[in-house]
Amino acid sequence: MTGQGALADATGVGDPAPLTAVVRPARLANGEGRSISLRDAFGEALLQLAQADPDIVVVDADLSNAVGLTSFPAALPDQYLQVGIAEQNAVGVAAGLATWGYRPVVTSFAAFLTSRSLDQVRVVVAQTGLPVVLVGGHAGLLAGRLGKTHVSMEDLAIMRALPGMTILAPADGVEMRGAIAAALAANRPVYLRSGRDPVPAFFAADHEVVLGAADLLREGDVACLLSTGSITPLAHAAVQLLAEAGHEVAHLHFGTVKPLSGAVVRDVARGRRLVITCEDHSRVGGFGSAVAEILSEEALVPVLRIGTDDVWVDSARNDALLALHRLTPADIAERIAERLTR
Amino acid sequence: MTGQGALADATGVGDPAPLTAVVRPARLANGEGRSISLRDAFGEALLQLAQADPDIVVVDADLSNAVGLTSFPAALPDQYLQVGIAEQNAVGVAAGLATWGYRPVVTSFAAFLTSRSLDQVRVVVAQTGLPVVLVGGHAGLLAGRLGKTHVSMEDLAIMRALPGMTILAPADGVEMRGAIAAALAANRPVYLRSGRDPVPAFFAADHEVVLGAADLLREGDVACLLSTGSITPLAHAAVQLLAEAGHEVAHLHFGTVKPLSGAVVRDVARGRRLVITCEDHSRVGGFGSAVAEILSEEALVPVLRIGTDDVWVDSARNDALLALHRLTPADIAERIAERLTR
Amino acid sequence: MTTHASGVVDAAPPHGTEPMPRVTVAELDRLIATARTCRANVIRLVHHAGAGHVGGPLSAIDVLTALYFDVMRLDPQRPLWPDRDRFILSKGHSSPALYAVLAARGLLEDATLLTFDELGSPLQAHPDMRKSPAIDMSTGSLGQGFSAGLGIALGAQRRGSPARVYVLLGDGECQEGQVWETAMLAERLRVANLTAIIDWNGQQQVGWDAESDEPGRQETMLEPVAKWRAFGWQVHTIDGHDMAALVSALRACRTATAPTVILARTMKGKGVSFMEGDNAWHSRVMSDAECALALAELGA
Amino acid sequence: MTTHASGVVDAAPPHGTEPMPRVTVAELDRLIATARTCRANVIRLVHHAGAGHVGGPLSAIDVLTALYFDVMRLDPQRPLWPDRDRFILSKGHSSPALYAVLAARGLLEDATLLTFDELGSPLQAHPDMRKSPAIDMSTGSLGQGFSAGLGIALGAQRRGSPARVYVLLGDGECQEGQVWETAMLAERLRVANLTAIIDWNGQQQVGWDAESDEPGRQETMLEPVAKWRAFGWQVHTIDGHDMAALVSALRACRTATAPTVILARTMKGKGVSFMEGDNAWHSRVMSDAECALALAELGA
Ligand SMILES: Cc1ncc(C[n+]2csc(CCOP(=O)(O)OP(=O)(O)O)c2C)c(N)n1
Ligand SMILES: Cc1ncc(C[n+]2csc(CCOP(=O)(O)OP(=O)(O)O)c2C)c(N)n1
Ligand SMILES: [Mg+2]
Ligand SMILES: [Mg+2]
Repeated sequence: MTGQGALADATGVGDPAPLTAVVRPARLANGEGRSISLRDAFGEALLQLAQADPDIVVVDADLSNAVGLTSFPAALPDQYLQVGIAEQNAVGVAAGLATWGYRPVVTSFAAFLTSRSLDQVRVVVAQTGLPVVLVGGHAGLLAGRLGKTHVSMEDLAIMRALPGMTILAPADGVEMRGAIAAALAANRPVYLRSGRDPVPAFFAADHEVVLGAADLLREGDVACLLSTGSITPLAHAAVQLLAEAGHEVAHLHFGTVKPLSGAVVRDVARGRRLVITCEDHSRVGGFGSAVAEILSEEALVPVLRIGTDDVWVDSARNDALLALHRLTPADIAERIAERLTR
Repeated sequence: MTGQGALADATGVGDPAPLTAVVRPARLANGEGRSISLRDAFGEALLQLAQADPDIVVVDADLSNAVGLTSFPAALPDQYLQVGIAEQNAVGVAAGLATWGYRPVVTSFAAFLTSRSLDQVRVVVAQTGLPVVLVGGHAGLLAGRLGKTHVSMEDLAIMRALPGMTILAPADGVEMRGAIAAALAANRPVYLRSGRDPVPAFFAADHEVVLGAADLLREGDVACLLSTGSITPLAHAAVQLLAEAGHEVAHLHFGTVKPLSGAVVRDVARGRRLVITCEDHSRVGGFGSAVAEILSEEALVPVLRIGTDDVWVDSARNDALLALHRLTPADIAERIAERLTR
Repeated sequence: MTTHASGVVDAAPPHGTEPMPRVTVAELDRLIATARTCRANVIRLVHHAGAGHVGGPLSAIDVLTALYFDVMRLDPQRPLWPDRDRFILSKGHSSPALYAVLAARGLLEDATLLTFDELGSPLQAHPDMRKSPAIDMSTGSLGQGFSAGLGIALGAQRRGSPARVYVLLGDGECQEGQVWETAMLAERLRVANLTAIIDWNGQQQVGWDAESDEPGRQETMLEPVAKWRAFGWQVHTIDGHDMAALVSALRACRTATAPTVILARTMKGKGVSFMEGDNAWHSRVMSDAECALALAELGA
Repeated sequence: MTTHASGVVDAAPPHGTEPMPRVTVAELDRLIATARTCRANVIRLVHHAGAGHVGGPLSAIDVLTALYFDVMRLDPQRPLWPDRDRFILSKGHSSPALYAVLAARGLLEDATLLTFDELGSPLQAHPDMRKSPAIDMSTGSLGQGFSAGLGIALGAQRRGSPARVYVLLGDGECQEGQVWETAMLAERLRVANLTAIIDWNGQQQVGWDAESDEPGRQETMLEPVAKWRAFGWQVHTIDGHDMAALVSALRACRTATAPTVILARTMKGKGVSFMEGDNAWHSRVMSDAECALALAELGA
């Protein structure tokens, strides 16, 4: 009667299977495919998934339209629960629904989901293991016109601190489609990082999302750049600039921030002069720190963590913010070149 | 009329002075001094400080007695504000009081302060810079008999993610006395980590708390152990065991977790075979990660991060928990020796 | 009859929603005796562990007994029966009371009681649903169990299950804003299969006792009846140690057409004279002598 | 006369707590004209930025005008005068309204208006107290400004200052539990120098409009009068676009003996015909033509 085995029942509190840790050669869009925002890709994909699976229920804290679910409420009113501007209750209600085998998807902004309702995510989601998918919209600098209360540069660091959370940060609309499907299939607590503005398709339409897998975007001997989330296309452009300047830098994209395979990270680091991490997130505690934690264990290779400095981000246009925080492709390339030629 | 200069007024929203980054030889208690819990030391010290400074106001979310303020409400009723079991409002009210030059001290458990009220800490404290001191009780394993909802192994990771937070984690009662005084004098947002159970005096009575300073507890050529918080005495015992086994490991205590001086950390690492970090906190995102972030930049020296694994902590007796998570002095010594003799 | 996600059709008889008959004197006597046994077990397990809360569990025992031994539909042989009624101890620090009652009801093995709060025990300091199928929701951080309970009640409705959800909250706990977020949503959705019970013992951890002499201002809750009514809830105020009152109020909830809250007037430490109303016993560790005295008073 | 922490004694005349005289027609006309100018500036700055909220700012302009031009004690020459009344825009996304009114009142330079939401501007998307002394509290995360306002009101009392605190909340914002934590503590402490105003425009970001046809169930707030009364607040319901009503209700707060809430019935997008009541304008970007049309309607 004790132990977790007894709970691997309809309540869905079973122990999740371990994630796959693989590196796959990526197929890129190369100019094909649609330009779409992460949020709109999320909205389209979730609507389709929910049409096929009546157990998918959106629990919305009054931001569904802002995170891409514009037509969802009218299209599937029975699978949409508006709880009002009450993020704490949203997460608790979602946990309760999950005990019945429903697959709740909680929608709000990253900044609020990972702070206003952090205690609820901690206790009734991460600690229970209930399969609630938390979708945090407007994460990162590229929602900059809302300013520091709304722009979350800390969400990855905060979610990473919770045992049992799976964290996904897709690069583009193609990957977002796969990520929400994978998140719902994973039967565990997932935090899915979403964004606001349209981005050109980066991955080819048949890009497959496998939790825990990394995508090899480019080979290169000198160094290896590891990126996550929607900065991956910018980082990819940076790597191309570096190649033009004679620096052959390999590039991997990690759509899964947690769990992160130490074996994979060590593997790509070994034999190279530098590992660079790149994320649309603070340099403190996020993806770069996860990589630094792993690589510092053997002091294998130096790690250059690219992200925003440890400051609050003011409101401004995306391009102004990217320039200010030195996250344009040219800036990223320059920071890496500086370090390589030091 | 713009800019922050205009605000360096009675509202106390000025920019704080940078912290001192120094390493000082520590003076230890060596069996002298009282055994006292961090919470009781906090309670005694705060009462004295508040008697001398009527602007110090406790804002309590119904846990004052549990965090050491047993006699405070009756002794200084005018400087004690009970807000009830409402952590969010507690932090907001404290921020409001701070605009008048009051020095609010918010009391709750670490687990709740850094999650239930995280959005409030983020927006009206860290983002405003208002000098609110947040005292998180029952942090770490040694409050283990309350279980995973109450035992915060994530507080340092979460607070570290917020720009502008100063984070203090004293080792013993002596240091706690200095830490609360320093926190109140610092005129900035401070998170002060506190604990429940009595610990023998570690530092000599004249130990001085200087924000940002590290305390050299022992010299040693082979490796260097950096610890924070109330595990420092256990780490110190471990280092002695290691010396007996022929491993000369230097030991520094960091009563300030953030900001952490890169220069100091690099300095103590250089020329040694290994840096070990030790904390009563998860290995993810906390003090060890801060050190790993710094040292991975140049891959200077390997870093062994000792803390709890990335799992939720069940309720049990302190000794059982320390053994389970391999955090007794013998365990710590063994983990280090294993690594050194590999 | 309920069809579940799995496609399994539940053969168990559906819960009646017709009013239940009046409770008999014999039934009441049995419930009162059970509550007394459970009180003794609370004392035993907390004393054995040398940790845990006491006052709050004792004030909650009668409510729990009425729920688990009279009102709730459940089957100890099938703790995860989908149509079972759910109970959530939102005031999770009263876990010793929950454990004592679950054991008495056959949902936990008696032997586990004395493992409370020890390494490896399913009986965590605060209830943990991953440790035992008898626990419907993990709690301990105040205010959260109520939200989860609302979610479970909504889930039951969506699944077409007659399961009802009972949530026990502390009076101090009602200071948490999350409680009112939950109350508001339940009001809006008229979630009638959700019953909240407030363990109105008039005390919390610290409170305002020391701070205010003004009558009424030390209360844990100000005007709770008006507040819950304004939030669209049906409100019953009863003596939370009067088993007959408890049983009839809780039975009546089964036919409610709106979310219902029962304000159960209780006393912290109820049943042990030297603990009654003395908030020092919120979570104090007992001496052996105090334990013996308490057990003697409880006739155990 | 107030003695401050710094020991400085404030020479400015204390605020009167005697009731203020009835507002004159001429005064009203001036306030109405000011509100209209401010509406035009909201349109201008949001259009210029190509970002920001519109509907909520327009519904809040009249309240803000009444406060800053009639009710609040302040001195544009000394924005940090300790005894000034404080205003907190808890619904921080209506920052364009605040900026327009602060500029009109001489607390911000007009030139800064068109820097709204641009790099380096003091006019952040959401109000930031670190960017301008005219902003009394940073907001943007709903529900928080009210708590801070309560803290400021308590601080005023402790310092012996006659400063009053006015907090503007959204009706949707009142779904946040933190709002009720604040309301509860203000009730308990009877914080009479705190006034909450609810911008009751009946809409939020998404809400229940699409979900429920049942009358009343799409409302942002259910039974707000009963709720606030039950929480011990004095409640006034007024037309939030009727300047005379606003001024007299707000003036009356100065002699309140309990915390007071003004439920100000408003309309999102008020003043621009094609925006009125159309929640698509919550935060939509205007075309040049729409901007011109709006400005024309506002006679600007
Ligand atoms: C969110 C949160 N804050 C604080 C606590 C600490 N705490 C445990 S019990 C308690 C008092 C609870 O009072 P009440 O709800 O009246 O329960 P009682 O003990 O009187 O039954 C507090 C503050 C907690 N468990 N959760
Ligand atoms: C804590 C939090 N959750 C969500 C949001 C996003 N948000 C901004 S405006 C808004 C709707 C607010 O409605 P209301 O308070 O009625 O203001 P109105 O726009 O109608 O004036 C929401 C949900 C926020 N700013 N803060
Ligand atoms: Mg109580
Ligand atoms: Mg509104």
